[in-house]
Parts: sequence; C-alpha cells; structure tokens
Amino acid sequence: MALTREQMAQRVAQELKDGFYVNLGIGIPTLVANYIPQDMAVMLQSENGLLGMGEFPTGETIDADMINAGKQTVTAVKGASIFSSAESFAMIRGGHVDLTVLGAFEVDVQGSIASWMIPNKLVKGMGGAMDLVAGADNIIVTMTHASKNGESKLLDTCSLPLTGKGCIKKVLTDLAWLEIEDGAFILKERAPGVTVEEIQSKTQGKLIVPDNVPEMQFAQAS
Amino acid sequence: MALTREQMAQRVAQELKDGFYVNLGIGIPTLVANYIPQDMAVMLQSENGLLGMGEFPTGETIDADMINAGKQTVTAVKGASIFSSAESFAMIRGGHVDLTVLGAFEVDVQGSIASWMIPNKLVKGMGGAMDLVAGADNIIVTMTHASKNGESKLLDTCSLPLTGKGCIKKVLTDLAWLEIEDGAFILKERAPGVTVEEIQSKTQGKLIVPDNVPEMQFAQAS
Amino acid sequence: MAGFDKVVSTYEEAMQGLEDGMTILAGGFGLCGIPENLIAEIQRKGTTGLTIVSNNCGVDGFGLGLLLEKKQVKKMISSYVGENALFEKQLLDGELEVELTPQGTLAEKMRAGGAGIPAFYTATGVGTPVAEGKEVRVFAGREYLLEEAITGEFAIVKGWKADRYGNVIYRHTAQNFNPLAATAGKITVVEVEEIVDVGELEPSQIHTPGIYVDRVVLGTFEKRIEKRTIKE
Amino acid sequence: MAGFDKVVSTYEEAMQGLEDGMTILAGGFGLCGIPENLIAEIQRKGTTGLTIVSNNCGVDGFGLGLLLEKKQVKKMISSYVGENALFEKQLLDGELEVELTPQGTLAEKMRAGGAGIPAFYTATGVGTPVAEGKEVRVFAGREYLLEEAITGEFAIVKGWKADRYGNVIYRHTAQNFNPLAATAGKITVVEVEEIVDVGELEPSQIHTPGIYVDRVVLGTFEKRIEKRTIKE
Repeated sequence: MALTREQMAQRVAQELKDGFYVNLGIGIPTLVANYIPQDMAVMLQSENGLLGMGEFPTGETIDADMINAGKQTVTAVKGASIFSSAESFAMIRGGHVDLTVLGAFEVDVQGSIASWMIPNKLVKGMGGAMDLVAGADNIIVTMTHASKNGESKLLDTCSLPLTGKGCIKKVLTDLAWLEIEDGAFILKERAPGVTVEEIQSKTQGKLIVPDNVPEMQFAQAS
Repeated sequence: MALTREQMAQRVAQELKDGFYVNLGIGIPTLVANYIPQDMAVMLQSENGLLGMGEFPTGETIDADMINAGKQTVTAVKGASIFSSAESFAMIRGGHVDLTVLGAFEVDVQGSIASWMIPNKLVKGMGGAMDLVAGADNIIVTMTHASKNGESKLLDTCSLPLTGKGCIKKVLTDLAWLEIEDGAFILKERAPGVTVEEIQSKTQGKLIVPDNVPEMQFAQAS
Repeated sequence: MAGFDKVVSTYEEAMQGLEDGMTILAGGFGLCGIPENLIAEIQRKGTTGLTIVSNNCGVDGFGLGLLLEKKQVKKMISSYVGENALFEKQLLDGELEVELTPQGTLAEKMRAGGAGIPAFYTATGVGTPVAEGKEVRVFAGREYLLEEAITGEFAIVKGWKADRYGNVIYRHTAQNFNPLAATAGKITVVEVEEIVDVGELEPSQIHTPGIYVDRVVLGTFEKRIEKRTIKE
Repeated sequence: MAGFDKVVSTYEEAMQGLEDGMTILAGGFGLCGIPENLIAEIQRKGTTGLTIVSNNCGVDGFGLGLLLEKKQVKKMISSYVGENALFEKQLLDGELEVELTPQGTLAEKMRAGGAGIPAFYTATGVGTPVAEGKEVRVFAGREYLLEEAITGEFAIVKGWKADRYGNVIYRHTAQNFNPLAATAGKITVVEVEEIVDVGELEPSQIHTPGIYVDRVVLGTFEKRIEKRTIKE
C-alpha cells in the first residue's frame, strides 16, 4: 500500500542524526518534525531567519512577530537564534544546514528537480527553494510517485522549469525510497506491500532494481 | 608660514557639516576630532567596527576590548554602534560615510593616491585605506606639500604603488588647499604668509592658479 | 543643530520626496515585520509606476496588496507572490511586471546594494529560468550565476525600537529583510513601535546602525497574522 | 546523546585535527579580540607550513607573533603587518609569503566563504597592485575587481560569552573579524570568557549562531593592549 503522509514523514525522520541542523519545507516535510526520535536532538532552521524552531504557540503565547517560512505562527526553542534573511541564506547557501527536506512536482535521473512553477497555471514563485537545493549537500525530496492521473513524477528529464540542476540524490515517494546515481534511480526500499513491478510501471526515468529490495521498516510511532 | 599639524586639522575641520559621519585616518586626520565646532554634531567611524568613537578612556575606564582602527584604546559615545569588520566595510564601501580624511605619500592630477607602500622599504600593508578611498565620494587628503628634501608630493603621476585610482578631489597640504579637476590641481587657498610662487615651485603636477587665491581663515581655537 | 536626530513626526514627512516611477525596497516576510503604515501612506499619497522590491506582496487588502489595489505598482521584484488573488489577476492581465528572484539571492542583492558590491556569484538558480540572460562562471569546478546588486530611491523598514539617531533593533522574526532593505535605500525610512533614549540600546546589539537611516517615525501597528497556527 | 553540546574541556581537544599545511582563519584586530590561547596551543602543538588568514599578525612575542617565532607560518593573508619586527625579517629573508589584501576585501572574502558566495566584485584596489592578475569589470560605468572567497580548514575565534550550543556574542570592538572567521572555517573553534546556560542569550542578539561553531572552550585571557592611550 502507498505510504500515508505521516508514514512518509516517519521514513524521512529515519535519516535524521543527532545534532543535525535541518530545514523542512512546507507540506509533508513539515510533518517530519513530529517523528524526531526522543533520544535525538535536531534543530530546525526556518529560512525567514530562525534557527531552533519550536512547536506552535498556544492562544496565549501566539505572537505576530514569530513566524516560520510557511508564515505559520511558531515558537523558538531554548538556544535558538534569530537573524536577517541575508544571514539565513548565508547559512543555507554556505552549506551549513545538514539536511534539507522538500517537496517537488518532478525529479529526474540527473538529480534535477522542478518544484516551483507550472507554466500557464499559477506561478507562486520559488521562495527559498532554489537556494535550499543549491546550498545543501544532503537533500531528501518527498512527493507522490505519480500524479493522480498515474503519470510518473520520476522522469528521464524534468518537463517543468527547474528549481535546481543535478542537486538531488535521495527521493522518498509514497511507493519507494530511491537514490539517484549515474543517471538512474536506484530502488532502495519499497513501501510495505508495494511490488517492484508497480514501482517500475510508475517510474518513467531509468530505474535500477537491485537483487534485493527490502520493504521499509517503521519503528512504533512514538 | 607652513601650517602646523594642528592648523591643518583645524582647516580640515572647516569642511565638517552637522550630522556628518566621518572616518579619520591615523596622524593629522586624527587631530581633526579636536576641532569639531561645538555647535555641530559629527559621528566618527572607526573601521575596526565602531560608529561613534569617543575620547580616550581614563586609567579607570580603559578596556582592552575597546580600541580604534589605530589600535588605541578609546571610548564610545552615547548612541554608538559596534559591529563586525564586514559590516564596517559595507558602510565604507557602500558610500555611507560622508567624509573620509586620510594621509598620503603622493597625490596626482588624476586624483590618484599612493599611501601604503614604498618599494624596497618596509611594506606595512594597506589596512583599510584602499577600501576607504574606493568607497567615499568625499575624501580629503592631508599631507606635507613636499618632502624634507623639497621633492613635491603633488605630482603629474604618482610614482609609488597606488592606494586608489582617480578618487581624490581635495587635498590639504601644509602650504595650500587644493582641489583636483580635469587633470590639474586648482589652488583654492594659501596658508597664511605662503606665496603662490612657493606653492608653484613645490607642485610638480599641473597647477591652475586662479586670479584670486585667498589666505586660509582660521577661527579662534576653541 | 539638528545633528543626528532622524525622528519625523508624521507619516507624510516620512515619505516626503517619493515620486512616480521610483524604486522602493520593503522589509518584511509575508505580513511579518512589514512597514504597514508606510505602505498605507504610499497608498494615500497615490504615487504610481512604482517598482517594489519585497520578498512578498502582502495579501488582498493589507500590506503591499493595498498598492496593487490602487494600481500603483508597475513592477514587483519578489521571491514569492502567492496568497494574493489580485496579484495573480494583474499579472495575468499584463498590468504588472514581475521579476521572480530566489529568496536568498534577493536578500543578498539588497545587502550587496548597501555594501558597495555591484555583483556576486551564487549557485542558486543555475540551470533554471532564473539563469536566463545571466553569466555562468565556473569556480572550483562548479557553475555559478552572476547576480547584480539592488538599490532603491527609498527603503521602507519596520523596526521594533529605535533611538533618535536611527539605531534600530528588530523583534523576533520580524527582522527578516528589514536590515537589508535599510542599507540599500537612498532614503531609508524606519517606522518603529518605540523610540528610546539615545544610549539605551547596547551598541553591540544594534541591528541597523543609524548611518543607514534617514528618517524614523513612531507608529502603531495592527500586525495582522497571515496563518494563525496554534498547538492543538 | 551529545546533541548540540559543542563544549570541549581542553585546548588540546579544541585544536584536534590541525595538521601541517592547513589554512587557519583567525579573528581579531591588532591584539583586540584575538584567540590568544588557541594561538598558544598551535604554538605548543608545533604544526608547521600553515597559511594564516588574519587582518594582522600579532606582535613580537604575543598573538600570531608566537607562530612566526617558531617558523610555523608559510603564508600570511593580511591587510596590515606592521608592528612586528620578526615579521619584517622573515618577509625580507623570503621565509614568509605574504598576500596583502585590503581590510574590507579581506572581511568580505571571509563572509563570502562562509556564505557560499565564491566571488564578488569590489571597487577597492582597482588600479593598484592588488588588481594584478584579477579580472576588472565595469558595472554602471565604474571599474570593479573580481575577488574570490576565502575558507579554511580551521577558524579560530575569540568570543565573550557562548552557550553550549555554540551561540556566541562578542564584547565591544573585540567583535571585528571574529564572526566572519567563524562562518568560514570547516572546523570552527571558539574560545570564550564565559559559558552561559542555553537560553540565556537573547536569540535576536546572538552574533554567531551555533550552526557555524564546532567547538567551544573556556579560557582565561591576558588581553594585552597594543597602544594604551588615556585622556591627558
């Protein structure tokens, strides 16, 4: 069965390491924060200028001057720092963030990503996504494997305007965990109950299937 | 008679305006701070990261963590700000300082300046001088008109390695106040008792002498 | 002597000199830390043909959205322009030019503008539509784009506290683009919640030194929240 | 879990991993805000062939002058190297390479190194010996030089207070190059006068966020004054 949004977040959370500074994009990436293992310290960077994003405020502590990059009201954890947008993107561009998780419309076998524009539909703008994919060494893209019409989002070449060229090495879809190497997707793990054949049929770009493709393992939800 | 160092500082101080942010170099420029008119507010920028440099400390208030660009211990005035060297030179390079006063070995009719290096003698380095002359629109160079051997320092072309090219418009020497325009020094004022002939004889670069070259006026020392 | 006293008493004075066709750099991210009263004053003033450099463009009926309503904006330079239906309409109708710029590049362009750096290289946007018409250059085996600095005739900034000399501090994440815009305006206007005595702000803790600031005005702020989110 | 605890208990640990031939970025201006104990540890360690990026080079017998004494330095990248007789001697004897860099350009090169900007343009140094071998390019009718970023295997930094997460604040003008060096070191080591509880530093007032800092060590400091000047 395809992973739920929560399961996708849970799988991504397995890639976290103690002491990681992490930038989580809007949508499924945001949910990753709910699955940080309890014996692990992770600090969340929000590109509007906050390192050490905390949970949402209460009705009493809500503050218009304290938001995240998704414009939601948030709090800061103990030990947080707050700075300008130039400083924030100095961190990001300079490669100081250990892991970036973001959504996408398409990814291709060259590691290119399209996530910000669908021509002739609304253009909302790239926000910080282009900086994030250019600045990070370690990026996980989360998205559904195929569109609702069944069209693959894992392509030979992205069809939409790019967010970044050749910068993505890891993709988690609702069907699989894949890594991008030498112009191909390597199928590393299957969602529980999903067959290699289904993944193959929904992957337009070159897919390499190793002899053994284990099912994803999930710890008990905490 | 040639101006004393104090008179030179006093003459430069006449160019100050209320509300000016000013960077004063080492030597005679530093003395300008002693002649700021009492009805005028001027804020001194020190390129090591201090805007609002105050007077020297007392034996009690001296603090190793509070120095100026000349490495002297100083104080900060009320309303001062302190910042990094990058921020300090953002101010300077970005043209936010209203007036820069600095010394030089040579100046030429193109407005080029040499102030940091005498080949085959000691090279101490340019420090912030190259940034200061590149960043400021309004620069006053203070220096003696000629060397002790009588060699002119106001040249057709600087002989020493440059600090900046084509950036100087105003020069105060111990003999004269000059402005640089269209490839010549314009003699604007003479030091009291100094003849146009003496100035002419000590100026190697093209000198334009207007019909009337007034003597410098000095207010009573405050 | 006026000295370094930057305080003006009205919003009209604060925006004096703004003319049709000028470029304005605005602080703020979403609706957080926006110079809401300075924007309202520009709307009241009716200046048109403006180029606005701002990460976002407000929402319908608030923030920079007000200037869209009155068709005062010719061009927006922004990273994200969603959340604004009128914006979308004007864009599709061809009434509004938009130069989409990655957020980090936008921040750095303003900083560069204030810091006398005419241009810099960044990997952001290489191989994307942002790279169109820009020089690509390789440093240490990687491709980078040449991006030029941005300055404006005016910068409009929202601070928390300022002293009369124009030294400013920002509150929480309302800092965002504000200190960058502040450095890059020919005339920089800062509206604040509180004017404190000169000397009250700790010198090492000032976010925007007064040298960048031309006018300070005291305001009261609605501080509208775009996405109110509380713990369940 | 170790989490974000950056505190190490000895100077030996603080400089662990430093090897012959590495590049070290050092904070400080003159003798103000220099990482004096980290420098002393490098001297003790005896590492050689170092490239040091620092505005100055200390004085005879203190600060980076210590490393000159032991001939540990292969190359200095600095804006000003006066006030050091040994420096002069090694330079004239050809024992020491020196790359003189204007002070503002040096600061910006470190910032760029930390900020993922491989190169930038500046008017500083156009037409001077600094321009030799560098691209000159015209923007808006004015000439600018292309200057490249600097990074180093280590950055050594002197802070005032830090928390265990490596958030740092600097005291007075001891800030100078320290926050810039801090961003551009592969391993950034900060020595401080005081380690405070996490949460004690106000988030908006932190000069160097902990993300840039790898190790924090508590020290005691001589803070030698180079030019003691008092009011007459």
